[in-house]
Formats: sequence, structure tokens, C-alpha cells
Amino acid sequence: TDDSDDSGDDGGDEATGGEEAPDIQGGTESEFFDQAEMDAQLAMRDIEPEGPADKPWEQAIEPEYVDTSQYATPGPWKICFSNASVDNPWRQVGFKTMQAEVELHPEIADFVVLDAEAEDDKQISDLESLAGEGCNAIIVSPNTTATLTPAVEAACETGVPVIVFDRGVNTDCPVTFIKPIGGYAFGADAAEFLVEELDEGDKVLALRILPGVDVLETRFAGAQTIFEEAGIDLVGAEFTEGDPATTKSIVTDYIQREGGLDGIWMDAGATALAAIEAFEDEGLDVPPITGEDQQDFLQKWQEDGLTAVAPTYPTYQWRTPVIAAVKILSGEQVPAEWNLPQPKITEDTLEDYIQPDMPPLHYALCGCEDMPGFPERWQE
Amino acid sequence: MSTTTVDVPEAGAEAGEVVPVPSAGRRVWAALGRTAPVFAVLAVLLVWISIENPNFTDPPVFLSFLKRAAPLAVLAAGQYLVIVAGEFDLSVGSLVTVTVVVAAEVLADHPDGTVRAMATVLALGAVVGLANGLITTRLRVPSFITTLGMLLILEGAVDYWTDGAPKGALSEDFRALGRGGIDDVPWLEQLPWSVVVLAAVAVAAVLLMRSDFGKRLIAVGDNDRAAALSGVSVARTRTIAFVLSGLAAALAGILLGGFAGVSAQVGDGLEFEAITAVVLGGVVLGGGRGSVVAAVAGALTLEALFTLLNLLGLAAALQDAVEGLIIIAAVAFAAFRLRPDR
Amino acid sequence: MNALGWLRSAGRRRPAGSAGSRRNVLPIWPALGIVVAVGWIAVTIDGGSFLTSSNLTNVLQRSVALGIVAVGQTVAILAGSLDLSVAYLISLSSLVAAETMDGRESMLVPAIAVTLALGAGVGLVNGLVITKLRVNAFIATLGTALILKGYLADNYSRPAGEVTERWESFGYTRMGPVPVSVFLFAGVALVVGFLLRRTRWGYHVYAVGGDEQVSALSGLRTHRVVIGAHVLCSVTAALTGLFLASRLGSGTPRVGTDGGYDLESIAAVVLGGTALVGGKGRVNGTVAAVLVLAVLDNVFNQLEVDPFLKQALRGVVIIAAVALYARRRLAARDEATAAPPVDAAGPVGPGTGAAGTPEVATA
Amino acid sequence: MPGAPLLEMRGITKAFLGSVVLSEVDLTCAAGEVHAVVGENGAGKSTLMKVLAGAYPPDAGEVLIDGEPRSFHHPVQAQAAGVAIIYQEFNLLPERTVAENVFVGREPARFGVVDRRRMEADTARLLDELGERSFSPRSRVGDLSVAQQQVVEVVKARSLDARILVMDEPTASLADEEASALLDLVRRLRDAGMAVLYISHRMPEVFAVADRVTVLKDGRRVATLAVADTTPPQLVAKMVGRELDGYVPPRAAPAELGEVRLRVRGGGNQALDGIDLEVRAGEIVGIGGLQGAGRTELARAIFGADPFTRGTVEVDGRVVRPRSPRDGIAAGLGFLTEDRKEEGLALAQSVKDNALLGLRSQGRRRTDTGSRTATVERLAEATELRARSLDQEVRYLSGGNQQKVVLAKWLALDPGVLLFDEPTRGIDVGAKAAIHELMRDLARSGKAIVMISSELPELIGMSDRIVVLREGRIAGELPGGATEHEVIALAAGSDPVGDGPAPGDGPEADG
Ligand SMILES: Nc1ncnc2c1ncn2[C@@H]1O[C@H](COP(=O)(O)OP(=O)(O)OP(=O)(O)O)[C@@H](O)[C@H]1O
Ligand SMILES: Nc1ncnc2c1ncn2[C@@H]1O[C@H](COP(=O)(O)OP(=O)(O)OP(=O)(O)O)[C@@H](O)[C@H]1O
Ligand SMILES: [Mg+2]
Ligand SMILES: [Mg+2]
Repeated sequence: TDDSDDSGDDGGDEATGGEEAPDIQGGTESEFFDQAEMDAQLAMRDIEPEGPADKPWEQAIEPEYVDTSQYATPGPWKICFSNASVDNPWRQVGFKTMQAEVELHPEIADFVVLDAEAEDDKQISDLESLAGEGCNAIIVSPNTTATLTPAVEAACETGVPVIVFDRGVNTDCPVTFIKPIGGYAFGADAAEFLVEELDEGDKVLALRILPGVDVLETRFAGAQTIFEEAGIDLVGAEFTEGDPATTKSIVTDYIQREGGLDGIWMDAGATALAAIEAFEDEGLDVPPITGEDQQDFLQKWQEDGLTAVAPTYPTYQWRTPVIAAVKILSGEQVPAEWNLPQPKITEDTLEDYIQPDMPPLHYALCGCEDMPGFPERWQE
Repeated sequence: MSTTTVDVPEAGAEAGEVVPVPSAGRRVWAALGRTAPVFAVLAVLLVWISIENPNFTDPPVFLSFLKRAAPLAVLAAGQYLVIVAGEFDLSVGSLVTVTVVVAAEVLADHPDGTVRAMATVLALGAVVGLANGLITTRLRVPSFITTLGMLLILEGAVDYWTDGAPKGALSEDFRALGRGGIDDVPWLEQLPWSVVVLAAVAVAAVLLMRSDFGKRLIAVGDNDRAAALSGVSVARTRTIAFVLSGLAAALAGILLGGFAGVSAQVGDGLEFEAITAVVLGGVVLGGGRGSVVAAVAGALTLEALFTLLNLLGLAAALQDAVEGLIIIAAVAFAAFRLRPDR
Repeated sequence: MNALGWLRSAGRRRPAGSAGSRRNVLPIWPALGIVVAVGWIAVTIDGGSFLTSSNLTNVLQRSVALGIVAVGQTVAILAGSLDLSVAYLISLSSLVAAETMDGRESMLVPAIAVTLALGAGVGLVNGLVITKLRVNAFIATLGTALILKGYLADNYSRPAGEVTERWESFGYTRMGPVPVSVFLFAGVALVVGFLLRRTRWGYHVYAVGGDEQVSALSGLRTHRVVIGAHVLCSVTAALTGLFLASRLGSGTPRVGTDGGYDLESIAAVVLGGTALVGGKGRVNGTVAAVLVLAVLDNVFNQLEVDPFLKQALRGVVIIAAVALYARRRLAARDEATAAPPVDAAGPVGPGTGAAGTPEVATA
Repeated sequence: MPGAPLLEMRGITKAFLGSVVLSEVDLTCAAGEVHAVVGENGAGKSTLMKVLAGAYPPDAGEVLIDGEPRSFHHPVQAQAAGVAIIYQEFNLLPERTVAENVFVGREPARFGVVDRRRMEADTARLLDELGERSFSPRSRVGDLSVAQQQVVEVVKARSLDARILVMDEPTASLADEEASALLDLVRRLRDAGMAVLYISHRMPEVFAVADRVTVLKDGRRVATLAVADTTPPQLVAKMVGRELDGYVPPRAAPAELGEVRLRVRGGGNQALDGIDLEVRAGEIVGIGGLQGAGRTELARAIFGADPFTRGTVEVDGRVVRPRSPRDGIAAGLGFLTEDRKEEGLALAQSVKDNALLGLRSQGRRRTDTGSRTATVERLAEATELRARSLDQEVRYLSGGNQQKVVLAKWLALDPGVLLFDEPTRGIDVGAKAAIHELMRDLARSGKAIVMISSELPELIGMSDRIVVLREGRIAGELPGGATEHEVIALAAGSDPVGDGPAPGDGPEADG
């Protein structure tokens, strides 16, 4: 089990080479940084998405539709899904949502899932064996962008429509690539909030899950540049491996070393509570902090009236690939790059996302409230 | 017997008549001789830390260090018992995770069932230890494999059961042991419970090793056939060691869960940290030698190392590398420095 | 002198079988047969297809990575050591290979050379630390693992480099139904098997693993042997890294650890009947064990067993299998009557937990 | 006396952390000579040999071969110079074949590929030379008996074509018949022009095989004599520094025999069959037999280590069914094993902890350590144990003293029935006498004692009755003081033909 919020990223930033952003103490060099892509993402945040407002998972930002009539086939369909893994709550919630979505479509007779257990090599083999399974459509959630590209290309060549979501691949052979706005936007949402709340020279600690997960890297890269501009003092960027104990120790150490912190930035919400407790146990007020849409964080935020923001990487994006598959097999057009809206939870909207009876690690933006088996399916 | 007498120098064994048992003082000295390196390293690290962070020396800060070290120290004590008996326990890390997750599940159903939750997880730890012990001793599976398998089983089982996302949360009562403490203690301000627990465990372990059981345990690790022929029930002795290690893991889980709350990552890699700690303490893998105090000291050393690396603001990524170097260096140093006493 | 012969023939002779049965066919092979059979039935009942060439190909393909490194791990364990650093070394190797190639055919050979050299280097360090610094293998290689981990985290945050067309095709092309890379696995197994059972070096590995002190007194340069074993082990890890790079088209900093190749390889070796204490075991056992694991994995896949449950089951299988070995050994011993001292400790008897760390530092 | 010394050791001095173990020891040995080295436990015999073999560097003194000063820093160098040593503890790899063991490190090879056929052929040849046919070059050494392994060691030495062969108590674990066969072997080696250094505690052997003998005491050379010019008593006197009077204590008078304390009826398991045995209080029953006859199994079966599957065992009239050593001890049995390193001691633990292990295994009885320490001290005196302190790790004690610790462990438990398996194996004559006295005293104090011994003089001298085993069954019973001939006849199942004169015939054979 690794990154507790190991989620999407977009193919785009892979394609275009990026120029270096200045390295900072504690941070890994942002080889990911790609100004153009970042600007694009930041811009997307303000564009009104097309599609039903009450169904963000069907919305798309600036879609460029592609014709899919050649894939039209009468049901019932066999849809195959090669999943990177289900080894963290984010993917768990997402996967359940996806299964629920499948149940909404009677014409999907067979839904085959192969789980790669976070192993690139296994996912490649999985895709190879799916190619021979006679699927009508193949959905892929790649474990790693670069390394799955050849396998996905191979899958495309079988003529079966391929749908990629969450992380991207370095090829546009898939019929559609589904993702929320992206990592830069996520990182920026959080960073901008802190810049708002803090003054020049204030000390901010960045807590990261682990290195090497592309999306998490773009989140940090995004935040870094914004802190730079605002002259925020990024005193450190530490990897917690999603472990609350580690997180708490690190934060405590920094509080002692720096004699206090003015803000906490996080690339994922998993360890937000631990960070908050570190301040509590030191008898200090919790400074402005950024998290994510896990229930435990949102509830803590509400209870203690924290100064916080929760950018999201919505789990409802797990519904979209199934919807896309159905559209494609029905010959309806779909966006080539399907950019889903990526809302952030703020002071004002917090209320709407609190779901007291959901598990602490449930993600508020699952878009699953009106789905069959809610809430039990997401509770047990 | 992998011990070689060749090139092990030794003062004359032919001193004629039996000289009386040396004074307690001399025994302590002998014990230090066996374990001094770890204490030296620990001292150096602590001094260094307090240079980097002057207020490290005032009680509350130091206590919070001990508080943080407590879980690993408890784990190390348990691991020591298994290692000195000539075995391994690789399952403790996953057992810690299981403990936390299960406790959360129990508390989800019984919000104020703190005692119930603790009892449950301790029982669980004992059962897992028992399983490890029986499989190793009765089925004759090398403990490395037994506990490696158990690690896979526990991780798989708990994830399967919770769908990879622990439900429920740990009640404040439950967390008190790992998070809270006895307030308004003069001069100390707050005496963390976990430090109390740590002290208790350490004392208990020392007493245990001085007891007949302790002597049997270490004899079993040294030469199980001789022990068996002397009437020691080897299988039972080793099994008990595993059970105690399981209990220690559960206790560590309670402390860690208390310290930082629910998570499915909490136990990751702890088994190796615990074994490293024990070996840092100069305890010999393979059994039969080493003291539990040193093992616990080894845990503190490791934790001190982590703290120091953090204070030095060493690029997070490099910390592992440094840790690796230090571990090798310390053990290599011990390999030369350590001379078994007579 | 005939007196001696005559007198001893009066003494009870132990059934020669006990020796034979221990040396010949390893039980893991029949086990493989059974697993395949049961798997085939289960899958067929489930409506899937198991014995199709495409599926078997898949099984073989999946066993290559673990197989190559497990063969190396066998050598380390036979020599009375073990290597916990292979997983990170695999990651690093994949990166070094891919970055050196960087898509240029011209760099293919140099890249392979560099990567193997890297492996040899790491193995050398492991071996030196274990022998010269007298750090027991468990800690030494754990330390190396941490160092590599730190280096990776510090220098790589994502897949890097790009293998050449030809090298990538190596990972995907097949001869008939058989993936070319399987021949690499087979080749490595054959070569290492030959080294172990036919060459002096191999004899010495068994000797040192069996009893380091005796070997030393018999004039073996035990340190060199152990170092050699580690170099070979690390080189196979590097090979695995190369192979994975060809599969992934580039190198990635997590491919080794995601695959859990460190503990998995050790598990495979023991599953293959090699004694963790060293000095006893064979490569072909390891190969069979790897295939068993691959088949199980494939069957569980086909039955769409929950991945978590799968992991738990794997744990059960490993324990159960090794327990069966122990049974068998005990049986062999009984049939040999109350064994003489040398035997009684039993390769999997209690205490072998300390396996891999025979000459403990302070000894 | 043959000519110029092939081997000469001059003023060898060796100390371990200050304690001098060897001081200024001189020793010469000519080609075609067997030179015995005798001395009490801890006298320094093994250490001297380890210096010669390059296992320990000497602090002072030099080793000359063919008059050339040589210094060995590694056993291999000694081997290269033609010095082969057969250590007190075996140096074989149980998992490997005989051939692999003989040629380990020197495997014949073409381009690194071992020529197995040649290796096995050569081994077979060497085995033939020694007339050894009971096992083949392909046998797994772990499957061989002690004596067979001994032969493998010799073959190994031969294959090194060593000119100087050191044997450190080679017969310690052999039955007399095998020992005498080994002596033949030694003579052959000598006749083949080897210089043999022969360490033994067994006087008869020394006199049977050696040309000269050197006596060590406390690391000093007290004397070097031609065997012809001395007698066992004189030697013993030199070793221990005092005359040893009538060596074995008197047997029990019929009056001293009490109730039956141990009774076995129809005992059997996969190694034994039809065992009927009675031992009375005050009685010492000796168990004789060839290697592999099942003596150790008998003891283990009674004790519960490898329990009887048939028949009954009674202790003091109570039927007991020991299923494990634990039960055995609880039932009032004690078992002193023949192999102290593997089965007797926790080598890294202190003298005290070893001596108390038995008591401690019995759980919460007699727990206050004070009295326990006293117990250990008492027993240390009783067994004339020599250790620096009770906290010394036993692995640093010499062979004999280690055995005494094992003995102490069992005496601490004070069982009613004691099973001694080779109680004086590798123990010097002084300590041996003490242990014999002790056993007799124990008997007098009302204990029943079963003593397994491969040393006929001891077996005959100590036993009130001798039960002889053959292939797991009782071959017959002899009264104390039976002749060695009678014992051998029973053990072998017929009169051993062509067997050289059993070593050390004659009453005071061993002293
Ligand atoms: N490696 C060692 N370190 C310290 N002391 C040692 C070592 N080896 C031997 N000694 C001591 O040296 C002395 C001589 O031992 P050695 O084994 O040579 O005696 P020995 O004559 O062979 O006795 P035995 O007849 O019992 O074998 C003993 O007091 C022993 O304790
Ligand atoms: N010739 C042999 N070949 C193989 N194994 C043997 C042989 N002789 C003895 N053994 C084994 O070695 C062990 C010791 O042998 P055993 O106890 O039967 O002999 P013993 O009568 O006790 O002689 P000793 O006490 O001298 O060993 C037993 O487990 C026996 O099976
Ligand atoms: Mg000796
Ligand atoms: Mg015997």
C-alpha cells in the first residue's frame, strides 16, 4: 500500500517537455514542471463546463468531440477494465462507484476486472490477456503513465475502443482520455488559499505522500511556483508515506525546529488529521491548512472551525469511463480529452459535503449519493 | 553452532579453583562490555540532537521524544524475545496495522468500548503469536517463512475485510494511552502514558529474562537440543516467545493508533525497524546472546537517528540512505568492538 | 583393516534411501503438476480457459521477472547468506538501463554492460560488508536496500529513460507461443544451475553454506565465495531490471518494490526446497516454485479472486508448502532411525529462523 | 628411532588474553614416527596442535619442517606444507558426499568444471588403500557413523599427501574394536613414512601405537620419553603430578544393593527390541556393544528422548511412560549425553546457567537463587571443575571441564536413576578417576546407575554387571570383571577373528 491518494494526471504534460522550476530545499527537482500545461489547467478552472450541472461526472470542459460510429455495436456488451490497483481508500471509493455505475446499464452483460496490484509488469500482462478476451470495450486506469503506453497502444491495435482515465498515457490512440482538470490546479487551489491567508515570509511546511507519483509531483510543482511568487517561506517538503505517525512526528519536529509554523500544505488529505493533532498536542492553534475531501478532515474542519480549504480530485471520475463506454458502443460522440470539473471545498461550501454517517475515509465527491446501494455499499 | 572458538581470545580458563561469583558491579560492567556500543551511539545522537535543538533537553520535549519512541521500543522488546530464542518475527508490522484497524472497527460498533477494544486486539496479538509459534515449532517451518507468510496473510486479510479503507475512528479514551498522559506532574508538566507503558514493558522484560523462563529461553536459542535434553520444552518456550512478541505488537499498535489515529499504513516496515533495533542493540541473530535492555536502547537509538535526520533538515529522500549507512556502520562497529565476555 | 570393515558391518547401517530421496526429485515438481491440474479444473468449472496457449504464455511471461532474480537469490541463500536489497536494485537497474539506452540502438550493448556492472558493484559491496565488516547478511543487505531506496527517492521521481526499439521488442516478441524473455529465464537458470553443480566455485558455495568454519579450515577462501555469490545474485537482479525495462519501455523507481521481489524471491527459493540455513538446495527447485506462484497467480486472476484475499492465500500457500517439506524431512529422518547428531538439527528445524546469518558477527 | 626430525617445534608459547596456555613447549617428530601427546584436560594439547596447524599464531617459538623455519597464518598454509590435522571436533560437511568432503577446496577440475568421476575414483582408491568398503565415495557424510567419518578424515589427510598427521583424540568417540582398527590404520600410516602426532587420554592406545610420548602439564612440557622406557603409571604420575593409586573404585558388595529402582520389560522401538533390564539401588550396570549397537538409543528410550513404543519402564516400582526428556526428569531419571557440544551444553551461556538449566526446566521448584548458587559451587568442587568463574561461558572451557559442567547439571537435579553415556569421553585420567569415584559414591548413596562406555577397561572396571547390546537387542549379560574378550565376543556375536590384540589387555590397563 503506498500513496493514499494516488490519482490522476494528464497525458498532456508528458507530451510536451517542461522547463525546470527552481529547486527548493526538501523538494525534489520539479522535472514535471510544465508552465504551459499549468497555465492551461489554471485557466480551465474558470471555464463553465458543458453538460448537466447536477451531474459533474457527465460534464466536460471545452470538449472536442470525436465521432465513434465505427464502434457502434448492439448490446449486450462485455466491458473489460484493467485497474492499476485498489490499494488505497481513494481507489476503493472510486471502484465501488464504478461498479455501481455498471449496474445502471443493463446492456452491459459482462464486466471483467483485472487488478494489477500496482505492478506495471502485471498490468501489461493483464492488458495482453484482455486483448484476447473478446471485450467490446477496454477501460484502463494505468498504474504508470509512461510504462503502460506501449501496452495501451497494443490494446488499441486490436480495434477495440480503449478508454483511459485517471492517469494518462503518452499516446492518443485511446478513443477518449478522462480526467479532472489536473494536478497543477489541485496544488494551486491549495497554495493560493494559503497565500491569501498568510503574509510574505510566513513559514509553510509541505507534506507529501511519496515521490515518483506523477500526479502528486504536479500538485507540488504547481504549489511551489505559487509560493515562490508570493514569497512564502517553504521551510520544507517532507514525505510521509501516508503514515499519520510519521506525519505527526515530522510536523512536531518542524514546530520545534522552526519555533512554530504559519501554514500546512498537503498534496493529499490522508494525513491531515495527524498534522492537525501535532499542533493540538503542542498546545498550539492550528494554522491555515489544506486537505482533501475525506470525511474525517471535513468533519474536523467543521467541528474546530479551522481555517482550511479542500481541493479535490473527485472520485466521481470513476463513473465517467463506463458512461463513455456506453456512449461509444452506442455510436454517440465523446470528447477526445474529457476534462471533468474539479471543484474545491471552501468555508462556504463545506456544509454541503459533510456526510456524518459515512466512513472517515469516504470521499465526499464520489457523486454516488443517488446510486443503487447508497450508502451501505460505500459504508461496509 | 556457528560460533567459532578460533581467534576468540580469552583470559586463562585455568585459574585453578572456582572463584566466587563476581559482584553485581562487575556483572553490570560485563553487561555494558557486551552492549556498550549501542549506549555510546545513543548518547552521541542525543547530545547531537540537543545541540541542534537546545530545548530538546527540557523534560517535556525529551518526553515527547520518548513518547514517540515507545511503540518501536515495545516492539523491539518483543522481537528480542523471539530473536534471542533463535527465531524471527516478520509479522509484527502487519500485526500493528491489524491492531489499529480492528480497534477502529470495534470502536465503530461500540463507541465507548475502549476496554473491549484493547482486550480484543491484545487477544488477537496473542493468537497471531500463538499461530506463528505453533507453525514454527510444531510444523517445523522456519520462522522467517512462517512470519513472512503471516505478514502476507494479515495484510491481505485486513484489507480484504475493510476493503483497504479502515472504517470507524479511535475514541479519545482509546487514544489516551498513546496520546495523553498524567497531567501537571511537577517539572515534567505531562508524563505521557506511553512513556509509563514503555518503562513498565522494559522492567517486565528485564525481570522476565532474569526469571527461569528467561534463562530457558536464551538456552533454547543457544542450543535447543541440549535444552530439550535438559527437560526444557523447546517448542513451548519458543511458542511463548512468539506469543509475547504478538502481544508486544498489539500493545505497540495501541500506542501508535493512540499517537496518530487510524490508518492502513501505520505498521508498514515496522518489522524491519524492530529487528534493526534489536540488532543495533548487539543482539545476535541466531539466538543465545544479547540483553533486552540493549535491544530497547537500540530502538531509542533508531528513533533518535530519525529525529536527528529530521532536525538536520536532510533532504527527506536521503534520510533512508543515511539510516542504511548508520545501521551497517553500527553493526560493523559492534562486530569488531563486541567481545563476548566470559 | 578388514577388521574395521567387518566390525562396522555388524553395526546398523542407515537405509541408503534416505540419502537418495533427499537428493533426487524435489517435491515441488509434483506440486507444480498438482497446482496446474487443480487450477485447470477450477478455471474450467468457472467457465474460463486455462490450458490455452495464450494463457500459458501469459503464465510464463509473468514468471520471468521473479524467476531470474529468484535464481540469483538461490545462490546467495545456498552460500548461507541472503539478499534483501534486490527489489531496489531492480528498480535502479531498470532506470540505469533505460537512461543509458535513451532510445539509441547504438547504446543498447553499453547500456546492458553498464547495468550488469552496476549489479556486480552492488553485489560486491554486499559481499564485502558481510565478509570483511562481519555484518550479518540480513542487516547488511537491509542497509544496502535503504541506501538504494534513498538514492532512488532523491534522484528519480518518475519513470525515466527510454529503451531502444530492439530491446523493447525483446520483452514482447515470441518464438512460436513462447515469449523470448522466457529463454532468458531458462538460460539464467541453466547457467547458474551448471555453475552450482558442476564447477569448483559451485562446490565451494555449497561447502561454505554448509559450514563456513569447516570450509575455511579446508582451505576455501570463504570470503571470496560469499562475495561471489552476492555478485551473482545482484547481477541477476540487474538482469531482472533490464528485462522489466524492456517490458515497460523505460525505467521506473518503484518497479522493484511494487513487485515485492525481495521477499517474494526468498519465499520462492524456500518454496523450492532450498534450506534457509544454506548448503542444501537446487536451482531447479526454485524454478518450479516460481512457476507454482505464477500459476496460482494466474488461476486466482481468472477466478477474479479479490486481490487482497489473493495475497492472504499466497501467504497460506507458502507456509503450507514449507510445512509439507518439514513433514517430509521428518519422515525421511524417522525412516533412517533416530538420526545421528549431524542430522538431528534438520535443515528446517527450529532455529533456522536465523537463516541467512550463519556466521554472526560477534561469533 | 628414525633419523632427522621431519617436524620440530621450538619454545612454542601461546597465551589467550594474558593467561598462558602454552609456555616454551618443544616437540619433535620424525618421519615414520608416532609421537603421542598426553596431558590433563586443559593441559594445552589441542592448542599446541592448533598452533602447528596454523589455526593459532604462536606468541613465541617457531615451527621447523625439514629443519626449515615455517610460520603458518592459515591452516591452508600448514596443509600446503604437508601438515594435516584431524580435530577433536569433526571437520566434515554432513550434506556433502565423501568424495566432495575429501577434495573440498581441491576438486580436480578442467576449466573450473569439476571432474567428478576422477574425484570419486581417487577417493575410492584411497578408501581401498585403507581397506574401507563399508561406504562409497558417493555416500552422504551425514549418513555415516562416527567411525566411518573418522576414516573419511584420514582419507582426506591422505589425499593431501600430508607428511605430518595430527590426530586429536581420534578414538574418543569409537568403541574399542573400532579404536584398535584405527590404531592399525595409524601404524600403516607410520610405516608409509608419515610423522604422526597422536593425542589421547587412553594409555593403552598410547602404549600400543606410539614410539615416543610427550607429557604436557599446565602448558609446560614435563617430559618426552620413549614408550619403551616408561609405564602407564609413570606417565599418569607425570600428567597429574601425583601417583594415582588403585584406579577404579571397588565394586558394590551384594549387601550394598537395594531395591530395584529401574526396571524395563520388553522395551522396544524402531531401533531396539525385547529390552529387559533391572538396575538396583547402589548398582552400576554397564552397557557394552559396538558402535551402532543401540546403546545410546537404549538410554534415550529409557529417558524418553526417543521413547519405547513397546514394553514398560518402572522407576521405584512406579510404571512411568516418559514421552519426553521432561517426563524422564520428572520421573526421576537423569541422562548424561555422549556428545557434550551438541547435546550437553549451551556454549554461550555461563557455567552457572548451564549447571542450573535442568533445575530451571523443572519450573518453580527450589527457586531462590542464593541456594542455587551454593548448589553450583558445591557441585563445581565435587567435580573438580576448573573455570575462571561461574560466570565464564562454557565454550572457553577445555573439553574435560565442559564435561564436568554437564555432569554438574545432572547432579543438581539429584535423580534416583542416572544414565551415563560415555561419561568420561575425552576426559583426562585425573578427572576420570574423580568421576569414577563420584559415580560410585552416587551408587552408594542409593542411586541406580546405567553406564554406557565404549572403553572396555572402564566398562569392566566400573560395572557391577555388564549388559551387552547387539543390533538393538540384548546379546547377553556378564558379571563385573568379565574379560574384554568375553565382552567383544558377545558384542560381535562371535569370536572376532583376525582382530589385532585388543589394546590394553591386563588389569591396570588404563592406569
Ligand atoms: N580460543 C580460546 N580462548 C581462550 N582460551 C582457550 C581457547 N582455547 C583453549 N583455551 C584454553 O587453553 C587451555 C588449553 O586448552 P586445550 O583445548 O589445548 O586443552 P586440552 O589439553 O586439549 O584439553 P582436553 O584434553 O580437555 O581437550 C584451556 O585452559 C582452555 O580453556
Ligand atoms: N554404522 C552406522 N551407520 C549409520 N548410522 C549409524 C551407525 N552406527 C550408529 N549409527 C547411528 O548413530 C547413532 C549412534 O549410534 P548408537 O547410539 O546406536 O550407537 P551406540 O551403541 O550408542 O554407540 P555410540 O554410543 O558409540 O555411538 C544412532 O542414531 C545410530 O542410528
Ligand atoms: Mg583437546
Ligand atoms: Mg552412543
